[in-house]
Amino acid sequence: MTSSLKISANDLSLTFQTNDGPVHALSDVNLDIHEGDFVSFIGPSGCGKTTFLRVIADLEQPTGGSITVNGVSPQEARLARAYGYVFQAAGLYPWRNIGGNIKLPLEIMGFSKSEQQQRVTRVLEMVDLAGFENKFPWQLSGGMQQRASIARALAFDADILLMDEPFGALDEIVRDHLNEQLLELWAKTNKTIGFVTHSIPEAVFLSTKIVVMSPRPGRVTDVIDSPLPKGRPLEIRDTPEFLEVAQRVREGLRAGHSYD
Amino acid sequence: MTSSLKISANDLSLTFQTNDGPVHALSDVNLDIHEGDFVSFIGPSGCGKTTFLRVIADLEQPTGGSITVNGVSPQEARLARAYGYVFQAAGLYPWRNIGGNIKLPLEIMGFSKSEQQQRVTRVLEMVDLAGFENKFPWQLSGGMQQRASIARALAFDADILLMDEPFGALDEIVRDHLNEQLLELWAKTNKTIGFVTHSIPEAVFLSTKIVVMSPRPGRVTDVIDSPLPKGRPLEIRDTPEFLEVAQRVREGLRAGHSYD
Amino acid sequence: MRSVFPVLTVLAVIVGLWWAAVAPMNIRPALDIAERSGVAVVPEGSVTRRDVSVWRLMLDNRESIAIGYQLDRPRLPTPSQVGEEFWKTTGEMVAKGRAFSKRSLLYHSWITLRSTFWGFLLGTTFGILGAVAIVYSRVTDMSLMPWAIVSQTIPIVALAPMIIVLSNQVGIDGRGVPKAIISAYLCYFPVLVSMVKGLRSPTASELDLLKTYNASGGQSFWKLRLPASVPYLFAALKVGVAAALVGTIVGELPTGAISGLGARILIGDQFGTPLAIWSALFAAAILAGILVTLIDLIQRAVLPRMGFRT
Amino acid sequence: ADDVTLQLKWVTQAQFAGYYVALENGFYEEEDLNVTILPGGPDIAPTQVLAGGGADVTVEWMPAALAAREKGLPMVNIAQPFKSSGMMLTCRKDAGVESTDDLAGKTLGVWFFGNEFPFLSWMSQLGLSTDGGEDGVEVLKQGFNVDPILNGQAACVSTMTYNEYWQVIDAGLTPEELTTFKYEDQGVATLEDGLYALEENLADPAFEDKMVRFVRASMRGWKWAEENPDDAALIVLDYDETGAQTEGHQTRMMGEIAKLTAGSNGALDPADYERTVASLLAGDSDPVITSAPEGAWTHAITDAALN
Amino acid sequence: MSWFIASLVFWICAWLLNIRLASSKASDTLAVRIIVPLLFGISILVLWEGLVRGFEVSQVILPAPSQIGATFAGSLETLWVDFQQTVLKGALRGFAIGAAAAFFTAILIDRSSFLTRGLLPIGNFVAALPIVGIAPILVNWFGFDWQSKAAVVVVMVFFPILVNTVQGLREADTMQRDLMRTYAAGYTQTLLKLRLPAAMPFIFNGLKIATTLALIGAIVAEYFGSPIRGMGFRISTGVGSLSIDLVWAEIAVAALAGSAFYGIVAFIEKRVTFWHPSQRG
Ligand SMILES: Nc1ncnc2c1ncn2[C@@H]1O[C@H](COP(=O)(O)OP(=O)(O)OP(=O)(O)O)[C@@H](O)[C@H]1O
Ligand SMILES: Nc1ncnc2c1ncn2[C@@H]1O[C@H](COP(=O)(O)OP(=O)(O)OP(=O)(O)O)[C@@H](O)[C@H]1O
Ligand SMILES: Cc1ncc(C[n+]2csc(CCO)c2C)c(N)n1
Ligand SMILES: [Mg+2]
Ligand SMILES: [Mg+2]
Repeated sequence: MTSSLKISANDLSLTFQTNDGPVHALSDVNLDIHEGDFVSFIGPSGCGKTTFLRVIADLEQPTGGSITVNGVSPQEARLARAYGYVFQAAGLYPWRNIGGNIKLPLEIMGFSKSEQQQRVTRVLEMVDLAGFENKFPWQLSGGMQQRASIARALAFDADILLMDEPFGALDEIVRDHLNEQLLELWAKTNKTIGFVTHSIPEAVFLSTKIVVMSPRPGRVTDVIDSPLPKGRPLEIRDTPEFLEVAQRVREGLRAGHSYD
Repeated sequence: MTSSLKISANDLSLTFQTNDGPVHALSDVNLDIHEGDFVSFIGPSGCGKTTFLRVIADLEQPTGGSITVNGVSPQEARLARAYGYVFQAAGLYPWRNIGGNIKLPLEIMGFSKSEQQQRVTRVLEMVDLAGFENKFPWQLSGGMQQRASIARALAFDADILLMDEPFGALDEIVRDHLNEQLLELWAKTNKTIGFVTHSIPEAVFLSTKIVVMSPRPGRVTDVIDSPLPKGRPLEIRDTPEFLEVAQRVREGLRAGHSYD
Repeated sequence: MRSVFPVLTVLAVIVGLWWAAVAPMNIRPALDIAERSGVAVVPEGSVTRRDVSVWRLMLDNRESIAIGYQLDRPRLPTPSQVGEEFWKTTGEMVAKGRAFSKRSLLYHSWITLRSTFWGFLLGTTFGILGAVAIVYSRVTDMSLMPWAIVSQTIPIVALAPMIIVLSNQVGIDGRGVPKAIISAYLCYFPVLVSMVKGLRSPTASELDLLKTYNASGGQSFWKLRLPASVPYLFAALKVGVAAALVGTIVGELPTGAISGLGARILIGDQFGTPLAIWSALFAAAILAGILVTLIDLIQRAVLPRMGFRT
Repeated sequence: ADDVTLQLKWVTQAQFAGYYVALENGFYEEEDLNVTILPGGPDIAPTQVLAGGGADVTVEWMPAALAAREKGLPMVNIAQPFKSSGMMLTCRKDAGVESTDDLAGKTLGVWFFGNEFPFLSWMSQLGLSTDGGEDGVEVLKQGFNVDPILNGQAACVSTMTYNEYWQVIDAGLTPEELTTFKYEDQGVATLEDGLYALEENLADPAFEDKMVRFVRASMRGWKWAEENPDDAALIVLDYDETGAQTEGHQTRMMGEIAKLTAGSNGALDPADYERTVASLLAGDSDPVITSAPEGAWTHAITDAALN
Repeated sequence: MSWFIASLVFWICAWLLNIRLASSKASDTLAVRIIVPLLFGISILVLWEGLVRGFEVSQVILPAPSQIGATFAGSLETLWVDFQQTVLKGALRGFAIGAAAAFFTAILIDRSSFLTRGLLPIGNFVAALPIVGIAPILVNWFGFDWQSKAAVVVVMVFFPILVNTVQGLREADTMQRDLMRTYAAGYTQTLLKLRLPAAMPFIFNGLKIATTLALIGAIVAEYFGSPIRGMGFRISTGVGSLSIDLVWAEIAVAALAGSAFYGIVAFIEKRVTFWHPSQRG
C-alpha cells in the first residue's frame, strides 16, 4: 500500500430530503482508497453503496464532510474525465451498435475518428468481443452486453473505474467467467476500481479491500483488507483463507442487517 | 425414501417449434420425485429448468415421453388443484393488497369468506408478514413481496410446491434468511417441493435431491441425493460434506456449460 | 400475415351485412316510388306508412324491395353503387385522361392531401418543439401542459370561420392556410404528448452516464434524448397524420371550402347526392390508410437500421 | 388595374351568374378592374369577411346586412341587382299543410346563419311562436339539403325558387303534392342578394370610383346573363371548383334567377327598402332590428354607374 | 397601443413569477401546480385583451375576453339550454352507449382469436378515419334532435375504446395468466380477477381519448341540422349573425365542459388504476 491516495472521504454524509422526511443515505463515512486498489462495497439493500459511488463520481452532492478524488473535488475530477462508470444494467444505447456505443464517450470527448476506431478495436479485444463491433446490443447475450459496457468505460483513459453491481443480472457461471476476466483486466491496466456487489464470494474473490456497509443510517461498519494474493484462480474460493474472509464479511453483514 | 412416488417422468421430451427451427428444451428426461422430497434444479440458462417445472404444472405440453403426477396426468392434477406455483418475480397483482393477493386462489377455489380470512392470517404469520395484509405489493421490499408470493402458494393445500428461482432477485442475506424459513416450512408441512435456482450453495443447502441439467438439448446430467440431514443450520455450509456436494454440483455444471 | 384471412373474412361479413341492411333502410323511399308508378302498396300513403315498421313493410311488399337497391338518392346505398360512383370519379376519370379535373376525386384528394401535409408538418414541428421546451424547461412544463389538454377540448370547428377571417386580416387569403392551421391544431397534441414521453424515456442512469463523460446539454440531446425518442416519434406520427387528415376534413366542412374531400361531403349533402358523400368518405378512408401505411413503412425501414427491434 | 375582391353569399352557382359573366367576358377588365370572386359556403358569413377586410364588396341579403349594421358593422347597400325575393316555404300536402292556418303544430325547416330573419318576422306576423307547442311551430335548423321534407322529418322546408325547390321536385314529389308559400306572395319579402360595402371605405373617393366601375360591369354581366341564360350557365359551370354542379341544374337555375333580376337595373328601389325594414321591425316580441337604420343604402354608386 | 404594451408587460411579469415559482422549493406543492398554469392562462387572456384594445380589433372579428365574460354572464340561460342539448343529451348519452357497446364488443371479440385478428386491424384502421364525415348521413338517418348527435358520438368513440380494451385484455402477462391456470381458474374468473383489472389502464386511455371526441362529434353533427338549440347550433349560426361574443361564450362552455369531462374520467382513472406505476409517481 505504498501507492498514492486516490479517493479520500472524511466524515462524509448525505441526507436526501423526501416527502417522508430525511433519509440518511450516508453518515460519517471515512474511507481512503489508493491507486490500484480494487475496492468492493457490500451491504444490504439501501445501505448507501450506490449513493457512495455516485458521490465519488459527482452525480450526487454530499451534505456534510468532504471528499477528494485525485486530490481535487469530485466535480473537478469529473470535468477532467477521471471516471469510467458501469451501471447495473449494461445500459448500452440500443440505437448504436457495439462499436458505436464504445465510441460514444470518445465522440463526446472529441477524439479524432481514427483514434476512436483504434481504441474501439483495442478495448473490444481486451474484453474478448473482437468481431462483435457491428452487432446491436440485443443481438448479444447478457454477459456480452455487460462486457461491452465495461469496454465502453475503458475506452477513454479514465483512471478510476466505478462499477455498480455490474454482474447482478447474470447467472453464476457467466459471472465467474467475467470475474476472472475483470481481474485480468485490472492486472493489465492497474486502474483503481470501486465495485458494488451483493455477493460475498464475488467481493472476496475480486477485492483488495472490502467495505461492509449497513443501513439506516448508511455507514461503513467494517473495512477488510484482503490477505489474498493478486493472481487468483477460481479455485482460491475453496481455500481456508478465502472462507475466513468470507466468514468475516458475512458476520459484518449479518450484524448490520434488519429484515423489514 | 420409503415415501410414495409423487412425480415420475419417463423419457420426457419437449421441443418448441420456432421460426429459427425447433428448440429441444427437454430431451429424454427421466426423474422420480417422492413425497416430501425437496428437489432443486440447477443448470445454465436455457437448459430447460423452467420448462420442466411448467410441464409438471401442465403449463406446457410435452412432445414425447410421459409424466405422471400423483399417479394421474398433470392436467388432472392441476384440475384437482395440486400445485402451488411460485414464479421468479413475485407476480403479485398490483391492484390487490397483500391480503387480497393471498385470497385470490381461495376465492377461485370457493373457500368461504371466514375461511379465507383465517388462512390469510395463518400464512402471513408463517412467512413473517403479519401486519402487512393491507399494504399493496409495491409498498413492500422485494424480499417481502417474494414471501407474500410464497404465502399465496401456501394458502390452499396444494401438496406440490413448484418454485422457479423465487429468490433470484434478492440479496444474499435476505436469501439466507428466506432459505432458513423455507426449510422450516417444509419441515412443518412435509410438502413436496420443486425448486429452480442458479446458486450452487442454495441448491445444496436446501435440497434432498439436486438435479443438474445441461442445455442444447436440455437434459438431466446428474442427480445427486444429498447426504445432509434434514435439520440444517446455516453453518452447515462450512462443513466438508456440504463443500463436497457443492463441488460435485459445480463440476456437473461446468461440464455442461458453454459461453456464448 | 396470418391475420389476412381473418381480416378478409370480417370484411366480407361487413359487406354482406351492409348489403342486407340496404333493404330495410331504403324500403320507405322504395315504396314511395312504387306507389307513384302505380303499383299497389300496403298500406297506402307515405304518411300512413310512417307508423308501420320497416319489417312489416318488407313482408307486405316483397316485390318492391328490389327498388331499394337502385335508388338515385338512397338513404343507404349498396356497396356496388358506392363502388361504381367511386370508380366513375376516379378510375374512369384517369382512363379519360381527366384525372385532375374538378369532377375527379383524385383532384379533391390531392387538395385535401396538400392541406394535410402542411398541417402535419406544422403540427409535428410545433409538437416536437413544444415537447423539447417542456422537457427542458420546468416552467414551460408546468404552465403549458394543462392548457395543451384544454386546447383539445375546444371545438375547433367553432374557430374555423374565425381563423379564416383572422388570417384574412393579417393578409393571408385563400382557404389553404386556415385549413392547414386547423389540421395542425388537431395534429400537434398527440405528437407533443408522445414526444414528451419519448424525450423523457432515457433512464436516470443513461443520463448519468453522459454526466460522467461531462457531456454538454446539446450532446445529451443529440446523442441520447433524440435517438431514444425515435420509436415514440413514429407512434406519434401515425396518430398525428390521421389527426391532421381529420383536421383538414373538419376544416373543409365549416369553412366553405370549395374543393377537397370535406367539401365534397358538404356539397354532396347540400345537393342531396348521398353517393357523392359515400364515395368521398371512401376516398378519405383510403387516403388515411395510405398515409398511415406510408409512415409505417418508413418506420419499418428506419427503426431496425437504428438498432431498435420492432 | 385596381383590385376588387367580391365575397359571394353561397357556393358558385347561377345565383351569381352576373359576376362570373362579367369576369369571363372581360367586362371588369374593360373597367380596368382585377376582380377576384370568393365563393361562399354554409359557414362563410359575408358580413364577417367584409368586417375582417377579406373582401371589398359582398353579396348579402338585406336582413343580415341590417342586423350586422345594428351590431356595429356599418354596411351600406350600393346596388341591388335582385328585384324580387326567391324565398319560399315548401310543404307537403300529405302532412296536412294547405294554407298558413295549418302551420301551427308543424315542424318547419329553416335556414339560419343570418337567413332566418325573413322567416322570423313572417311567423311573428302570423302570430306563431317559434318555440314549438300546440299553437306555435317547431323549428329545425335545416341543413344544406331538402332531406327533412323527403323523409318526413319536417312538414315544410325552406327553399329558393331557383334551387332547393327543384331538388324537391327532382326527388320525385310532384308540384301537386306540395303547398308553397312564396315570401313575395305573403307580403313578407325582403331584399336578397344586394351588393354591400363598408361605410368607411366608401368615404374614400378612389374606392368609390372602383365601386362605380364594379357595379357598372356587374350589371352588364347580369343583363347579358338574362339574355343568354344557357351560355351564362355554362360560364358558371366553368368556374365551379367543386365539380358537383350539373349543366341541367344550372341552366334551370339561371332561368329562375333571370325572373328575379328582371325588374332591376341595379339601383335600389327605396320602396322595397322601406318594405324590408318595416317587415323586420314588425315582430312584436323579438324584432330582428330594433330601430329603423340610418344610411344603410346609397344611390351614389348606381347613379354614377348607370348614367 | 399602451393597452397592448401594458398587457405585454403583465405577461412577462407573470412568466418571470412562474419561473420563480417553478424553481422554488414549493414547486411540487398542489398550490403551485395550480397557480402556475392558472397564471399562465390569465396572462394569455390579458394579452388577448390588450391586443384587442390596443389594435382596436372589431368586436365582430375578435371580441375581448372581458366582453366575452359579460356575454357569458348575460346569456347563462341560453348557454344552459345549449349545454343540456349538446353535452347532456348528445355527447354524454352517445359516449355512454358507445363506450358500453365497445366494451362488450371487446369482450366478445376477445373470446375468439379469429375475430380478434380479423377485427383488430380493421378497428385500428377505422379509429384513424375522419369519422365526422358521416355526420350528414347520420343526421339523415336519425333525425335532427339529439339522437343523431348521439349516433355520431357513438361511432366516433366506439373504435378507440374497442381497440384499447382489446389490447388491454391481452395485457396480462404470461406469468399472471399461468398463475390462474395453476389454480384451474375458469374463463370468467380469469376475466374478472385478472384480465379486466390489468386492462383498466388501457380502457381508461381509450375513454380519455373518447371524451374529447365526444364533444367534437356532438358539436359538428349539429352543423348538419339541429333543433334551434345546442352549442353547435349556436356556434354555427352565431357567426352568421355576427354574435361572435356569444360564439366565444359557447366555446368557453365547450372548453369547460370538455375539461371537466376529461378531468372526471382522469379522476376515476386515478382511483381505479391507483396501482399502476404511472399513477403512483
Ligand atoms: N434520489 C434519492 N432520493 C431520496 N432517497 C434516495 C435517493 N437515492 C437513494 N435514496 C435512499 O438512500 C438510501 C441509500 O440508497 P442506495 O441506492 O445508495 O442504496 P444501495 O446500497 O445502492 O441499495 P441497493 O443494494 O438496493 O442498490 C436508500 O434508503 C434509498 O432509498
Ligand atoms: N415458449 C417458447 N417458445 C420457444 N422456445 C422456448 C419457449 N420457452 C422456452 N424456450 C426455449 O427453451 C429452452 C429452455 O428454456 P427454459 O426457460 O426452460 O430455460 P431455463 O433453464 O429456465 O433458463 P433460465 O435459467 O434462463 O430461466 C431455451 O432455449 C428457451 O429459449
Ligand atoms: C346553412 C344554410 N344557410 C343558408 C342557406 C340559404 N342560402 C343562402 S344563399 C342561398 C341560395 C342558394 O340556394 C341559400 C339557399 C342555405 N342553403 N344553407
Ligand atoms: Mg444500488
Ligand atoms: Mg427459467
